Amino acid sequence: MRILSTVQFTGLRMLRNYIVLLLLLVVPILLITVFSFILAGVETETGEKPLHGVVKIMVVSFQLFGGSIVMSYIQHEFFTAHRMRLNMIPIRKELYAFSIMMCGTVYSILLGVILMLYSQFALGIPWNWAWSIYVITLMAILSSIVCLIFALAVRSFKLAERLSEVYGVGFILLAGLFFPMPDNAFFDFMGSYGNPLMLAMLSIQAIEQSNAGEAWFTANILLGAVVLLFVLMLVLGRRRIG
Amino acid sequence: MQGVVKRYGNAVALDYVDLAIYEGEIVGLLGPNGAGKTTLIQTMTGMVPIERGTIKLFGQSNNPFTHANKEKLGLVTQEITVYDELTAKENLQFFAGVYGLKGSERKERVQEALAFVGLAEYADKVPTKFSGGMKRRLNIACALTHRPKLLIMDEPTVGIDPQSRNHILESVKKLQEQGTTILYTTHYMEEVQEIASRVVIMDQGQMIKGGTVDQLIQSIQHEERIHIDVADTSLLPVEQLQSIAGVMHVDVAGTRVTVISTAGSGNVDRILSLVKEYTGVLGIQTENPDLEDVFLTLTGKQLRDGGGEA
Amino acid sequence: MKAAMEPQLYVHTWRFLMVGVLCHLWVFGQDLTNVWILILLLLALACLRWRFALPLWTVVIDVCLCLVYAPYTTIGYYGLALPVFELAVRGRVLIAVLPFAILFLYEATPGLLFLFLLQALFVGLFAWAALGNQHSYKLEVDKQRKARYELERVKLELLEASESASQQAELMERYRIARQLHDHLGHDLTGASLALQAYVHMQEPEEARELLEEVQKRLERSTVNLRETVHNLTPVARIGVESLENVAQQFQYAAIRFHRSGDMLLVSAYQWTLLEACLKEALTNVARHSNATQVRVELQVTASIVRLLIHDNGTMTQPSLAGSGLRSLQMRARAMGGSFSISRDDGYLLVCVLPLSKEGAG
Amino acid sequence: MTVFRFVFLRSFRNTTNLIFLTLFPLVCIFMPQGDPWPVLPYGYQLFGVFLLFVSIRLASYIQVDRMSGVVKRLSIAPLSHASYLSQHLLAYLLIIMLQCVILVYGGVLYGQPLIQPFLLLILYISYSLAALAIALAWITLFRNKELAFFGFMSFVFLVSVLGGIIVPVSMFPEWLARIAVLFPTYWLAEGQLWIVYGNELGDFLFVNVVLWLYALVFMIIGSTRKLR
Repeated sequence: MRILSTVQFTGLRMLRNYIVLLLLLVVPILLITVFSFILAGVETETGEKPLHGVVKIMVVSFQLFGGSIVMSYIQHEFFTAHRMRLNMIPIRKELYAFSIMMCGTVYSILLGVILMLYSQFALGIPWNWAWSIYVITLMAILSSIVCLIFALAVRSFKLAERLSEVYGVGFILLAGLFFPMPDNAFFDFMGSYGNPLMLAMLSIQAIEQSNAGEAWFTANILLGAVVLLFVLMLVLGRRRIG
Repeated sequence: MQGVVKRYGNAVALDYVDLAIYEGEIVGLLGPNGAGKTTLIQTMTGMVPIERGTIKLFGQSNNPFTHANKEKLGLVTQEITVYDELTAKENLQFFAGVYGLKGSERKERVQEALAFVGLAEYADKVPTKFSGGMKRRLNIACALTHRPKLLIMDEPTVGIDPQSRNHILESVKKLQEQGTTILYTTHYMEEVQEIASRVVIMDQGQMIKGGTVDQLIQSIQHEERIHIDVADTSLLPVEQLQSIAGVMHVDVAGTRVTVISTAGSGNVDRILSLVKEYTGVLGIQTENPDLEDVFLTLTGKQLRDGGGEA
Repeated sequence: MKAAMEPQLYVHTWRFLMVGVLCHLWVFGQDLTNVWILILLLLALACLRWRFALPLWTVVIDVCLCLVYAPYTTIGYYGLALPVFELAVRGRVLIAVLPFAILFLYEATPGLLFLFLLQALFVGLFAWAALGNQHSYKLEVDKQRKARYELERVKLELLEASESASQQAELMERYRIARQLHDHLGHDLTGASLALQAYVHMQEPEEARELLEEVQKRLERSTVNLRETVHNLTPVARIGVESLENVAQQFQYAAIRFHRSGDMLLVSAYQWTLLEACLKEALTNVARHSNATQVRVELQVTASIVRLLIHDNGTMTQPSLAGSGLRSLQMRARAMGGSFSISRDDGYLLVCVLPLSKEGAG
Repeated sequence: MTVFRFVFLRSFRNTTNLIFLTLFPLVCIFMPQGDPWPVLPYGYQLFGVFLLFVSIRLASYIQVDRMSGVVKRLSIAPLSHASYLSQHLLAYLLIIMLQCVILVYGGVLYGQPLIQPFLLLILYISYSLAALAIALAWITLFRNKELAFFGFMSFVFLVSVLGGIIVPVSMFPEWLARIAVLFPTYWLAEGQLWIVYGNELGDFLFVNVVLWLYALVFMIIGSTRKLR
């Protein structure tokens, strides 16, 4: 149970990492506040408020970057600064890596929940709590796994960092949030079922329209991706760490 | 410089400081952290303005920091101030270029400086691949390409291996032989003792004492250090040791006890027999005083305790 | 923080604050986008004043800018607060009042504008006074310190003089003792010695007995004389290490341990005075300011130096630098070629080292 | 001009930097046209955000100089601080200008509807001057390179949203639209509007002058010589 005693300190380190707090908590709060000002009075013909969708997609999309916390901690502990020391410590390294991953994921989910709380109570955006948290959890785990795969597969930390940014920004772009994507089969797919961000959004929207079947379907695709990539991560991790 | 006063906020960092450096000297500047050494260097190179007093540089007292005068100044910074992206040679070329050297002259000087610090083989490597000592040497070389008349070295040997340090000290001596005047600040007394022709001790923004190393040691001459290696320090009668007549200071570090005592008092014998009563003695060694002791005797505090920032 | 008390900081902050107010006026006013240029220009000037000490005439630029825009926007009027402030900060009150004339041109309720310009004037004047105060304070402090250092130099010379005087006195005293011994004892002892020599060769028992009596009388007189001379020469006051010990013993505020080593007779009288003063000063400080319970006093005399160390276990550290008493001790120690240092890192630690010299002053 | 030459040497030594500097304008060229907003293709809109990032990357070299103490060393060399700064900024400006040229003339060759490419180039150059100055002022506020960079990132997000690069200002409520004017990014969007719809050259000049003023203000703030 030596691993458990490290969890507390991993958590503390994460809480005191102000850059992460700034980027993943303060910035989104400011951004959704600004958007709520901009889109305050806007309504579509059907009476829907586009603001709700925008805020939700922003909260979910920041989960794409949550994995970079895990990645930087794993890098620090296993490949760069603490590498030698860690080799000397009598703990099971794969368990330690796993605990770091869990911490990072939980932290990322926590930040997401804070954003949800803020948007619900300060801006009045209704959430379906249970389902949204489930989807956000899936997103956070997926993002952690993807970033870990980058960290394990690529030798240079800088490159892994860039790749994780590409993962985040890329899927936001593919979702067509900045500008519409070209209209062909590939981009259509990447703008819907091929894009974790869109899957999450579809799932949340489906549950709000009481379409449980669609909601489960999209969420299960995410879950499938998580399981698949987790296996891949284990294989890679065995090579680099174990 | 004369009667120089410098404040940071309301704190007086330099308090009517007088200091003269003559051509061809190596002046060692000593002082505990926060004594004003760095401020002194900053004022005498014109980095920060002074509030009162005059600074005379190469015989020029009003507006001494002209470009012509700056060309004769060199500074070896405490931090390693080289570009990581550039190779050793390019770094030198850059700093040589800043001092207005061009063409074949610059080429020669760069080669000369590289050879001088013993980095000629590594000319085309980037400093990120260097060891600590090599970085330090490159750092020094960067201040040499323009052949300064007055070279200011701000702790040039922090955190490096003994070999590199010896190399650096040798170079400093060589520079002096070539006619460079050097102001050298450091925490390491033995360095100053080895190379400085004159030592100045600063504290609380004031000059306390100056003179040659020998003069300073003379002033407390009759003291010696006795190092005793013992089997078990926990049994030591430190109180009793301190109460022996002539013992001034007892220090226990690891298995080694260091006693500073009056010389010629026959204390070695007394201390030894006292220690023997309590624990086994593994080795003994006596030492004559050095600058470290001068400082300890004068102020009762260790010069190096903080280390790091000056 | 000390920096928070710098008046210059407030001056800079106020400038940027005023630009902020102008921005606010712009955002909530109805002005055109063009007016934004005026604010940017004023901001640029404020930045320049922050970085460099611009000459005073540059306020003309501010005024011109404001006046050019004044017909189109009220911000032009409000912007005048900046030049008013700059003038007031430099103490040009009369010129600073001039922009108030613009109030007559202003159609809307001038009350608010008037108040705005007025606060600029007052803040400026206040800053002017504060800056002036600070400047003269610094000047005064430097002057006083310099005077003190001069005084100390003079004192140093005086001390050196008194040191040599005391040595002179010592020589004189020796001479006096020598003469007294010579006058009072020499005569009788020589006589006794001569008489004893004569006694050896004496034949007549009667004469010999008389001579012996004579010798006895002379020796008795010498003994009395010697006793008297010594009595007359012995000082009544405690001197040297005794007086130090005495001081230590009479100290009641904390447990004191006095520990000495070496040959105390090597230390000259004038050095004892200083050491005693040091001890007294240190103990007074302990009694007055410290919460120490134990004081350790060490006095070591070696062949070449005497070292006095006073160390207590107090935890109250006072940030104040050497007070006048300590400073004068420091000067006196230096005058004798010694050193004097204090540290408060771990309790209160005072170390005074004086060189001993057999011949002449050190 | 030693400083000037070595700035180039330093910036191009770093390969990721080089890729970052050339690839993005190329990508921007091929981004589609929006309807009805923005008035120019998306790439030309996002390039404004991108320029801010480039600026902070370049300016961070100056920050490294300040933190490592190179500035200290140079301050006792016969080289004034003004010339140190101006040579740096000039070199950076040249690098950025090169990107602008690639973007604008690449777009012309590709056939993007840029209306007045030359004036667009001038607008970009004015804007990049302001962006560089902002980055310079920004790094003077921070001691840590990482913190400065990530802080700037957040700043850029906000400024580009509020300045009307990501969302059109016309959608803003009245009071927010007025606040938007305070941000330099607004003037880039404004200038692009002029490129498409404007006809009076004076208005275009006005936009540029405002950008230059921003550059001036922030450059003054950023020009402090920090010696730790």
